[in-house]
Amino acid sequence: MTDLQQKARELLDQGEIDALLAWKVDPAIDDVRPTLFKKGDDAAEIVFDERCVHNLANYLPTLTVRYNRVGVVLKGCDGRSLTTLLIEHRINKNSIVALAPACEGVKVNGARAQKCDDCPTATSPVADYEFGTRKAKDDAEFKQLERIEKMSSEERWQFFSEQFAKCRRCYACRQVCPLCYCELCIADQPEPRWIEPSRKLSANAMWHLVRAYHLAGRCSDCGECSRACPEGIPIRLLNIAVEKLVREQFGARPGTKPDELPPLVTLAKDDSDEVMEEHL
Amino acid sequence: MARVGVFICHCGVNIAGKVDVARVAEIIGRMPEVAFSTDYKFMCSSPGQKLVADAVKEHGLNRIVVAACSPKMHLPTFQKTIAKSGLNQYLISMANIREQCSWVTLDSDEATEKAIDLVRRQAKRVAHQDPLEDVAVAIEKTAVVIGGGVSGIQAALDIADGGRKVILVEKSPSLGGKMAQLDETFPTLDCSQCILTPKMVEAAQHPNIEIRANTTVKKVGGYVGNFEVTLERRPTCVDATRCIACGLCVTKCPVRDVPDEFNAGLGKRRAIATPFPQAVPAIPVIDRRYCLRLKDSLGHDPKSQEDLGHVPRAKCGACEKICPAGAINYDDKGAEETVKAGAIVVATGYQEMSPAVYTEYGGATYPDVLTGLQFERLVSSTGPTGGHLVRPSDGKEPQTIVFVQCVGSRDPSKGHEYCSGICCMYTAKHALLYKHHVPSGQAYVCYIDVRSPGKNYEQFIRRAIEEEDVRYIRGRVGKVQRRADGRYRVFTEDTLVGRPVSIDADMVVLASAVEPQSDAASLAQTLGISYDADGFYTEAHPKLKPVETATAGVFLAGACQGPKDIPASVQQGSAAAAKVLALFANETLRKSPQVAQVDSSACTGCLTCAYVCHYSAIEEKQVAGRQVAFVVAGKCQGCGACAAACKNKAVTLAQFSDDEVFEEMMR
Amino acid sequence: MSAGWKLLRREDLGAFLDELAAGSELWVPRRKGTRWDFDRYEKGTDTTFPGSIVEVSAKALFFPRRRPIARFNPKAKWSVEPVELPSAPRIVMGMHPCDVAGVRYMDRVFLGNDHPDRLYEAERNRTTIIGMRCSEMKPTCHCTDRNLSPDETEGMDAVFAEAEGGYLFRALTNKGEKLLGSSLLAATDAQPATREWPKGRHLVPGPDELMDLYDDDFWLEASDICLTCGACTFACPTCTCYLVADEKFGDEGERVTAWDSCQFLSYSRETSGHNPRRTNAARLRNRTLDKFAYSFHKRGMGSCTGCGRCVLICPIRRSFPQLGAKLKERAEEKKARVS
Amino acid sequence: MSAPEMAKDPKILAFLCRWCSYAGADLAGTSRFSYPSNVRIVQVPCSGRVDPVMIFKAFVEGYDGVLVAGCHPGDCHYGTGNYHARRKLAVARRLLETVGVHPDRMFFTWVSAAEGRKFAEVCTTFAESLKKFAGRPKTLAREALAK
Repeated sequence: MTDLQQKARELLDQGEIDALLAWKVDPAIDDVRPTLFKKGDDAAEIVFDERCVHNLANYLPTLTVRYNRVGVVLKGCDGRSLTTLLIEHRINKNSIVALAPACEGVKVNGARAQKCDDCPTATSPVADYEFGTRKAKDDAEFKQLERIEKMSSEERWQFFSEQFAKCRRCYACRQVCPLCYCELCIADQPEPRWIEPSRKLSANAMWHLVRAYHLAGRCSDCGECSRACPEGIPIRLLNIAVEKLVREQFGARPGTKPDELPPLVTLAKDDSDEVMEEHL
Repeated sequence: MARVGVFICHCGVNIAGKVDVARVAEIIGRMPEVAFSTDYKFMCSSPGQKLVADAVKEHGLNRIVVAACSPKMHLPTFQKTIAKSGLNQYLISMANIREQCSWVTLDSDEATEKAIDLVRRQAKRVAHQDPLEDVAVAIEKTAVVIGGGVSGIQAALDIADGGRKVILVEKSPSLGGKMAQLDETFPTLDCSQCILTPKMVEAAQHPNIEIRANTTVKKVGGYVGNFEVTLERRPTCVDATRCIACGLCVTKCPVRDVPDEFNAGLGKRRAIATPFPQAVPAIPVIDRRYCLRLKDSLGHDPKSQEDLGHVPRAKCGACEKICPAGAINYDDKGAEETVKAGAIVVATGYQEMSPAVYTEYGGATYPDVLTGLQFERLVSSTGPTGGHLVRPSDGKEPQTIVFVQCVGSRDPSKGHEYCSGICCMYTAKHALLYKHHVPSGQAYVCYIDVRSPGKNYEQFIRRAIEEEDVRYIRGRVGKVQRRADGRYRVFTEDTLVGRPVSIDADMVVLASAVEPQSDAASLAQTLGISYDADGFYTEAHPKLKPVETATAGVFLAGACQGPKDIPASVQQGSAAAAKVLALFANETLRKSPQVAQVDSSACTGCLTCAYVCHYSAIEEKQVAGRQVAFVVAGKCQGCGACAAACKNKAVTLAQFSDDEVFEEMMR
Repeated sequence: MSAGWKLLRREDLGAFLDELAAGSELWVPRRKGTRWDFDRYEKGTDTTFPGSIVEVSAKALFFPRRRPIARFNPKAKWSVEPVELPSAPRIVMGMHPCDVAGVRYMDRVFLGNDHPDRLYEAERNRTTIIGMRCSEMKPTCHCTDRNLSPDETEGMDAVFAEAEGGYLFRALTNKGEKLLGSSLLAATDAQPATREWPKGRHLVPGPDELMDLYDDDFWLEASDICLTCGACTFACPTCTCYLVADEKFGDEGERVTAWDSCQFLSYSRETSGHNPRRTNAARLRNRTLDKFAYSFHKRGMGSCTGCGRCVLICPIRRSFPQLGAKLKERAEEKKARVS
Repeated sequence: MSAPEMAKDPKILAFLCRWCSYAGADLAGTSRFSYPSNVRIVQVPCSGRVDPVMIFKAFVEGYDGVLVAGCHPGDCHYGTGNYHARRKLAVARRLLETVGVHPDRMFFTWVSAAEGRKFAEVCTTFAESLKKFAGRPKTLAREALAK
């Protein structure tokens, strides 16, 4: 039994938690699936490996309503989402117990996920119990951005319009995102119609811009949006484009500091004034 | 269904000269929302307004668009108009087709097309406007006046006489401010303290005035009508409630050589002292930096340690022993209190610029080169020399004296760009005072220009020149050189005859500039008011709102707003008081309905809106078992930061809702 | 109408498709990235047909994601005109039985009442479906548990199947008959291979049994890990929910329908702000019951065709068939308890 | 009724804060500083009220360029609104650039109530710089109505 499984069992047996959210293999699909463990005896079935790609923080707001105390296994990126969820009052810290194994990176469609190269904290910043050694990591390089940055405006639009055109507006990207939790998403609001609901390029582009903007300075780069997209749109590109800016200009690394407000709700009088003056 | 009435103003030829107003009215008239559309020569004239009022009734209009000048100009006018005709005054919108169309567009066809589009947008917008009611806020009818100088005293007295409570906050131990340090005042030469002290006493005895000496403003919360001002009294170690102001403690204090601030550093005082004999309140204060009993217990910075260098370190306690009232309390930690106030008057005055940067004048280094304020103390009967005008260096009467003007004023390179305004007059006064003390002596004034606006000011200057033979030399002084014989050679130029001049003088007086208090900026931030490049507080409008600030309920008086002489400071004190009394004359305060509101059914309770609110106007609230945001209408100033920050648009800013902006921006 | 099979030699497929395309729009499966989708056939492009489901259902061909239904224009007088109905003949070739079953269900939704959906009707009328028998069942396929089979032909105008040396075609309706007149098709006695397909892997309780489980806490538990992302509803060949919106250009504009999903929080949100399906559980239950119970009650036909697209698309690989099976267990338990 | 088409000048949507920039635009008027006629001004109480969603939508609406102006740093009537605005605008610009909206289609700046000339100049310069896009397809712009 791994330390993780051991601790999970302990917490469940001692009634420290009412349920534990982790991963379990389903032979039927020969893959792991997020699973809610209720009995300590099942703890042995918990897996934590490169297949555990899902961001479990997404489930906590609902689960913490159903259960008094929920245990959850978090990767670094999931933990960063959790930080922001705590700051934004989605969850009460007392109602969760965070088990934070050191993440070695995950695989999507058999290949190492791009987000893992850019991951600033392999171990969750919110951690009641840590497993493995917390690795100090360099800042994200956002390699995937480079090819976009090389493009001219025309080429960029060429690229993104093709991507956006595919969008069926199923909003899977919204639903898998722990930080997209609005009561009434702006995309669903009839008056005024900031985002037209039907599937056409301009409306799709509008949706993806607004979505990315609303995650600015909050996105933990868990990459779920890209993974969940049925059309394979590289949605994450927009998020990291913003995160790069947020990091460079506001010195913020969303979710890494549990006591730090997101950069777009704070301000600094000495921010660069370039964005306002560069045309003059 | 909106029935919009559109009224296109010609503004004489200002609009009609460029825009085909008839065409605008005609095309706009075809819009589905528009029930009536017309044009008229002057909409703001009474027939013009009648036209609007009548049309509302005749055509059953429920929304109005007036296409004319900038809303900043006439929106209130038309709001009143439609209110009279029974419409909610906020169901109107103005299309700015003068400032932002006819006046800035060369081609008249383009101007017409633009006007059509501008009006169209407002017609669309207004259809989405909702009737609104002003927000009523209760008023706490107490005023906090910050600063106990003549301006603050005047404001406090006027407000108090108006029957309202005043809390008068003074940083130093006594009221009086700069005026208390002055000897005589121009242009009448009446004794400064003789006219000030009665006012100080009146303030102290006034039933509606509470004085808080040794006190500063630490924090200001709330909003007009309902400020919460946190006051911080520094530790004085003398219990004001017990002290009988007998002054025995002062006589017994062994520390005798503390530089005397009141005498501008010229004289010395004790470690426990009242700043000056007529101080109000007359309660002495222990200076913790110098008191033998306390200095050790304090973490001193090396500098003040040096000051104490030669003082015998002993456990003193002399004042405590002698005090018949047992008022001495070495353990005084100061005190903090929070008072509620409906209005705040800022009267923090100015400080005299240190001439230290003017090394060429020997400012702050040569013993007999004094600042204006030091000279005042030197000739004052309550001053360090008991009113005998002698040189600090050797106690001799100065036979020749040179007054140097504009030291730090009108000098962007070393001092300030602005003119300090009062120096010309007080220098003339100094020259006269000098002649009264030393009739045989000779006074020179080196000036750039003599500025003497104001009643009897110019006559006063003439009197100095003609009756007292004060020599006015036009030119900026280049250098003051200390000679071996202890005299001072002043090098300047007479620009009127265009030759260099040098004067050997026994004393030189520098007319140092008036500048904002060193803590002016931090106080401004505490109060949420703005200040200009020079650091003086900014009035809401330079001409029409001279004592208001951009922050409702905060008013300005005296030199904190800019250099002023006594009459001007007193005027502003009274003006600010009038504003406060006008405000307090209302039972409740009518505030613009432009406030944010939260739709709790859509609110997720993330409180992002609260994080971005500059006024802490957003609080948490439980609605149907969910934590949601809630806007305190009274506190909300309507900036809309919250509305922009709310991702699912649960926050709406009245008058600038997403709906309204959306309709206006759509093509 | 001849009941016999006709053989198309593999090398003639291109020519045959060109013939079909000459007369009308021809839509065939095409591999896009990792999955199959339907695409307009361009003359001369070589084409293959997947032996099992085309991952992206042909639903959108009959019920597009965005459908303008009317145009309005306030200039002068308000005018509202319905859009022109599509009429160009069209062939959709290579739809598998589960996808065709989806169309059959949509027929009931859009046409099975007094006020049929004219746009859908037009799409149907102009379309001839040449269905394809499956040659395999994917792990996610479970049509055999849904009274369907990889050999099912109902709803097709013609059917074809992989065969020795080419494809076997067979007309099922007159519409289909017309398309199989080509000289490239030769009459043959050959029959498509028949196979015994696996059954009973994911049986679901009957509608009434299911309704008995309406208040069961099963839904709560099952929804624990559901993201209610709605990807399944967009992939499902029988999910037909849509919203109506006016898209304005100034005051001009068009009224459109756009796909919606019962999995969205906003779907059931009322103007008052009240939302009868606030919880994931309520939404998951709604979708499941709609597939296996409501559909029977409202349309006399289950609306899960067993295609397994929901499983393929689900970000957490949640398996609806498995869910159904679990429900079965739960129903049995309940029965046991009652008796 | 949709806006009258004017091929001559690029269409600019300007969000101006009420206290500084809108007053600045008024001053441009009273001082008779002319600028291209296709500028459409939307008054907002504070630059901090501008939600990037509005900027995105403006491009979808087919405006050639979007102008946002507020009080200079330190002068915000509401204390800090313009600092919030600056951060939001930086993000908005980065996003739009990333998807291919040319940076020259956005013009964000500070205009005080005293800067009537600056406002007119800003409009003119901006309109000029937008002319180079004439004839090129507008990124993001909404599909035309199928007739």
